[in-house]
Amino acid sequence: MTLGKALGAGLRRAMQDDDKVVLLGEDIGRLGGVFRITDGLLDEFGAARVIDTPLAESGIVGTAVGLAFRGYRPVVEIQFDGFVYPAFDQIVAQVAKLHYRTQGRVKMPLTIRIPWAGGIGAAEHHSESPEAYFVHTAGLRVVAVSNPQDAYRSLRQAIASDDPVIFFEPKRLYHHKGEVELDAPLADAPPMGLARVVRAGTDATLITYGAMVSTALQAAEAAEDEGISLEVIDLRSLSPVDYDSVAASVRKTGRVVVAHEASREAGVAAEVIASITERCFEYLESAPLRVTGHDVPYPPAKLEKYHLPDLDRLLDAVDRVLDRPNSLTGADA
Amino acid sequence: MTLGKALGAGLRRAMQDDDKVVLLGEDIGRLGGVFRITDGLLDEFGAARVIDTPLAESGIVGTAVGLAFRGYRPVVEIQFDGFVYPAFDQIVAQVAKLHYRTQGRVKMPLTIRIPWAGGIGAAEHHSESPEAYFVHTAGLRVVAVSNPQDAYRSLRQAIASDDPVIFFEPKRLYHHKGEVELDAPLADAPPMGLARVVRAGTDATLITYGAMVSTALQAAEAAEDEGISLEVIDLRSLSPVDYDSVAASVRKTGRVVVAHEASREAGVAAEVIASITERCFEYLESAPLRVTGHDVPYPPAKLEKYHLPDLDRLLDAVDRVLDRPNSLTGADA
Amino acid sequence: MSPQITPIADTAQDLELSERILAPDGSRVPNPRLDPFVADVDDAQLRSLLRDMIILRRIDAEGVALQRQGQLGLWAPCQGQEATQIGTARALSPQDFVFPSYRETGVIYSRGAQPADYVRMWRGEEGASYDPAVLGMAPLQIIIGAQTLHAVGYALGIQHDGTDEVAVTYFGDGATSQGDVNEAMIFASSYQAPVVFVCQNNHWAISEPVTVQSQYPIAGRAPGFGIPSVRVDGNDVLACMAAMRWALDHARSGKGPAYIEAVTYRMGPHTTADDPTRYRDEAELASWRRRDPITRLEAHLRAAGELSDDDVAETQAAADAVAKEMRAACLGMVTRPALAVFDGVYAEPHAGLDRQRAEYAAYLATFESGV
Amino acid sequence: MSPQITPIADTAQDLELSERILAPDGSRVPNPRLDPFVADVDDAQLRSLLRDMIILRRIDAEGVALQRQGQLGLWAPCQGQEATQIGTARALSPQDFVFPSYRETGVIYSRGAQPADYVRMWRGEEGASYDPAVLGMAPLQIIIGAQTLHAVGYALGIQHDGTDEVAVTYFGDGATSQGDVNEAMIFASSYQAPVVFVCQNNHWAISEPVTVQSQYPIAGRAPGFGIPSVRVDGNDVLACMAAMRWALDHARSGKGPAYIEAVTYRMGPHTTADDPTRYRDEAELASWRRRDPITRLEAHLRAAGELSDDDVAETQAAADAVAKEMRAACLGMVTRPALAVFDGVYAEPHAGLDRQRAEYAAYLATFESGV
Ligand SMILES: Cc1ncc(C[n+]2csc(CCOP(=O)(O)OP(=O)(O)O)c2C)c(N)n1
Ligand SMILES: Cc1ncc(C[n+]2csc(CCOP(=O)(O)OP(=O)(O)O)c2C)c(N)n1
Ligand SMILES: [Mg+2]
Ligand SMILES: [Mg+2]
Repeated sequence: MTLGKALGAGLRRAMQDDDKVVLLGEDIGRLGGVFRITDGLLDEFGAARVIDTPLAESGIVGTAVGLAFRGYRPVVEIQFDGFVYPAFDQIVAQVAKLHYRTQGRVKMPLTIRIPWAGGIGAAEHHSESPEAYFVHTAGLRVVAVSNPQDAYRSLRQAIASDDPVIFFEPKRLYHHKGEVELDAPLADAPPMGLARVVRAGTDATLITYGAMVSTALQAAEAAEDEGISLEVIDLRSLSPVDYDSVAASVRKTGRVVVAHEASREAGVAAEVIASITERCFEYLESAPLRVTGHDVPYPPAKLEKYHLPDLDRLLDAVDRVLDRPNSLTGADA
Repeated sequence: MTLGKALGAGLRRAMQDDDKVVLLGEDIGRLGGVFRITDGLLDEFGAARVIDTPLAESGIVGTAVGLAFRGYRPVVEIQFDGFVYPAFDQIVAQVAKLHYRTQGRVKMPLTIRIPWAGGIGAAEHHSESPEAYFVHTAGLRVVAVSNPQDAYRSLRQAIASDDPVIFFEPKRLYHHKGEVELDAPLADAPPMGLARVVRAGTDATLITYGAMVSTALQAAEAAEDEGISLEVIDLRSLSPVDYDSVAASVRKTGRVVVAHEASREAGVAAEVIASITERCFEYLESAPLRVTGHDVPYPPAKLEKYHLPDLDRLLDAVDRVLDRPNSLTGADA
Repeated sequence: MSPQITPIADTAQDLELSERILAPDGSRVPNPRLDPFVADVDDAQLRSLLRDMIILRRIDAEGVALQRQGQLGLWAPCQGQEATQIGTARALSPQDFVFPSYRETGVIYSRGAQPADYVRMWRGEEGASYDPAVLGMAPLQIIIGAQTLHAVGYALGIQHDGTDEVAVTYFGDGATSQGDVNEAMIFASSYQAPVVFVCQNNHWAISEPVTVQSQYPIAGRAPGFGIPSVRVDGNDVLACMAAMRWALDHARSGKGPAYIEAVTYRMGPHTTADDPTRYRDEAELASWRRRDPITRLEAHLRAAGELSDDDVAETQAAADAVAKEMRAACLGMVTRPALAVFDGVYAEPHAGLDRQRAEYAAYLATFESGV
Repeated sequence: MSPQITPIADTAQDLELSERILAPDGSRVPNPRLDPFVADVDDAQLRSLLRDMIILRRIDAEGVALQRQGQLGLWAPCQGQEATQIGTARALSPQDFVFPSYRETGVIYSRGAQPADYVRMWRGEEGASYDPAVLGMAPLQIIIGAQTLHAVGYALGIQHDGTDEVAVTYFGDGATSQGDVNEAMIFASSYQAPVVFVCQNNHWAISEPVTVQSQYPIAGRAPGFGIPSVRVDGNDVLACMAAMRWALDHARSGKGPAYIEAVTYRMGPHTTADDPTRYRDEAELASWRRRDPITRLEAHLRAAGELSDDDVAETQAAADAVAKEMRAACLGMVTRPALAVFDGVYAEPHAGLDRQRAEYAAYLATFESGV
């Protein structure tokens, strides 16, 4: 099943399980969303639960907040990552704060789904990685998925959570396939906040999330050919970060690379490295490194390959963190 | 001269120097702004240059963008930190990106002034520290001032800059006084991006900005009484951060505490620590530490003292970074 | 090429453009549109409306006094807006749900507030002054206009549930400039949601006169979005009540949203932190004092022989008693302990925050003697 | 209690509500309001308008073809909207400044574009397709509605400079739901800024029919903000030109903003990434084909004996030539080198980015042979 279909299945299942779950977004009805994630849901659940909205993101999220006041569990689709900013005030000042403001008297079980990140040759504003904004915002939970199984499971968990969840879906993986256990009870699933060691290793830890998890795995394979053993961690939850898992790995390897597509300054990698340094300083054998998008606005499509971290940039960082410049990339050879 | 008056003087001077400088904001005209920063400017420059706007922050910033297209240098006042979010889309998707989008054919010499941060017992949304959002946004420059002299000088530099600048004014210092050289030529001033070593020291480096610079200085004094020599750095520019100055200090002291009011996850301190670790790993004698607001929405006024880093929390961190628990706070004694 | 709209830069003319039932001197003027909605309102009800307005003014004065005495961080007075707030709120049913801004002390009162409910937020003890479920009212909203969208979403939920409740949102003249308020009208219209918009045009948004936001009657905007509207004299409690009953009937009966602009005046400062003498004329204030909503209803009842000095004295005494309770509740508040700063951020455990809390607890413990 | 507004769920009725000069069959209908604004338009001018529309359609088809062939990442066709774009843009003066959305290929054309100006952005080479200063036109805007505020700000600048230029902004029916577009009307009205709003109501916002955004004529919103408006048949190039001349005159002469809703139809997909068969009826499209703006003007000119088959053939040839140049310009583009990703972020040096650039340059250098 593709990641896109897994998300659709997760939505369907959540709507079947709880009739308070309603979907809101632009083009999610008849069209099934520009990525077809909600395909078929209008027919199955009707226009009262699959709501095509006017073209206004603040309006969508603000309306969802009102539905939550009324006891609903709204799931919002933001059409593309770059269109979440008009809703920023409602997310940061309302969604994130209402539970605290009312000391839990008002719950905000919203899920805000965001097709996310780059690498698809898109026009401006269609390849943004805004996750750090939400990680920095207390009161939100932030999830980023990397495979169909997680997508299906953690979307259901996000919807079931009484907290607001910003849910990032790497759009360049929508068509990627993987096994999905559709009927495994949610209660048996690992909790939403846990990271996953995707590949065990001993020489260095590669930490990432979203579509870059597969790049990291490629890096680990390439490194293995050179006799280097990389541990790859998929964070899955960006707020909170599962620092127990992260620290366990770092204590083992002593060397860390953190990678993401988002730009570097005050990004998620900075947070992860600062926290690792706080927790594992005495275990670190070299400076943790970041491999990220540059601190530039997302560039035009023809230049994006120079912006996005790729296998070579990951390997270059692994080389550096292992103090063996250019051994893996072999570039200098 | 108070910091508030210094800002007013800086605005006046910038308006005298360049008649393309126009001010926009809520209540900045007759009232002179809720903090009286623009007091007297309406009378001096008229309603065409000191523009009271309708109550809509996206409208204000979007209008300022249009003025910049026309060759103006707009200076926007956001009434309080917590009211910048409705303008987030215009700031992140337009102000930050238009120069890149047009490869410099369209310049965005906007200055967005934000009365900023907590400690004044205010109602919700009046004590926010949103600087990390802007630091994470490529295309913006971010400045935070801590004293009247810097306020006067860097506000003028921000307005003169051809780049957009998010300009943070610690509102709890508006009434603090300091010397201001009103007539020193701007060309002689240190460039806007430079940090300042506020106090030299050798045992550890305390890095902060805004109103917490004075708390850091108090900490340095308290530490001196115990024979500990702290270096205090006022970052002044949060994007870019002057890592040359920061790294020079860290290479000397080997120990670092970074402090700010904003919450911790993916905040500016994370960025500073990750960058320090990258650049000065081999000089670090202990894990750099963060002293920040908690990862909670800004709390009600009666609880803010438990949220904001204070002298004791700074000293506690200094103790820890120096591996001498509770020596400075003396709490355990 | 478009309908002519008369600019309303002048407040006297302004008021004439609105619907009323009671003239400023208290005499009753026939209003064929509004009269049917208050046909049942007898003198006893009018006296009770007056009573509420007088008590509200007293509560408001107590709020100002408590702030001046350092017991509250801030207070946003509603003096002058009593008719708008009491008149509209009286028309609500308990099941309706209100999304206010920060100045709706009169609505809080009408929803059956306990004494502490007026002040918890302003004192800085809590984020919300009262329990939303108990009052049927969302917490006070400080972000201008944000609550209007919440009301629309809540109304969608009502629609979905198939009940006849109505969501109501209050906001100021300044708020009408915010994108959110316009989006709220659009969403409400598209879905024909049962929501009532109440714009309290009190002529000022802090120092900005309403003409900065609109040089035309604000109520004129709603029809363009397909929402019927009425512009009502906000200092006429009967007209406010009638307009609100019309709007609620409209929404409750499945006809979609309705919009009220109540033209009133903020007689006090924007908040206790504001100094209105910097930006507005004493003469303007004086002219509005002559249109005081309380004086107006009082004049009406006295002229009808339906109000005695004793009645007024009794009401004042009752108002003083409410104020006293409010003061006592305020002064009796106990600030939560330090660790409460972490309470209620999330509904479910959050590893990062739980650790921070534990660290902070350990830090605080180092200050405890003997530890 | 409010003016009645007729819902417009049905497109046939819809079109009747708008002003026109040319009926769908090409016959001229008297229009006392609009006629005076195009009294000078003779047959030669009409032929030239037709020519522009035909060339535009060809450019648009070339854009689609280039995308299908993998030469462009995306293209947003404007087929069906030629009369709206050519009619309104023809009325502009070179000094006026346009703030478009992403579908205004016809406006780019009218502003004197060079062949490459149509495609730089869509090909993914540059952020902006053309030089704003040269065309008097801001870069294409993808964030729905954001440009409308820029137009208002620019108009404020014009006002301040005391010139008689006008700022013009184009946006879609879907865009009218965005807060920004409403705020733009409010700011424009408050300052009486010389700005013209042109809403191209092409009946669809991707898969959402205009009734999701508004069940009432969109032009009806502007008057509520104090902005005069006209609703015009957007497939009638003369009516569009007349309306735009009215609006520009209005703004240019210091009377403040004006608003046009041009009722038209997007005959193609939303973009080349879209599949409209998923959400709209073939019958609807067919009915709009019968109202094709090009056919209409052609019928008018032919009936008047002012257009020959040769004329049309010559125009088609000219159009093909433009398309050929556009294709050549597109295929001839050279992507900037890797380090260009860092170019133009800031106007002034930025220590952080400069260092990143240097690091990346060093990294790239490791791949160069012999280094
Ligand atoms: C988004 C936002 N911007 C600015 C403010 C600051 N502010 C608080 S009240 C106010 C004026 C509101 O005026 P109006 O809507 O007329 O309501 P009133 O205060 O008159 O009741 C302003 C600008 C805010 N609270 N929220
Ligand atoms: C803020 C924002 N939200 C969503 C989108 C995605 N989007 C692109 S075009 C479009 C529909 C626009 O419809 P309309 O305004 O009618 O213009 P049209 O495409 O019909 O010309 C949408 C939803 C966007 N570009 N920006
Ligand atoms: Mg007001
Ligand atoms: Mg459209």
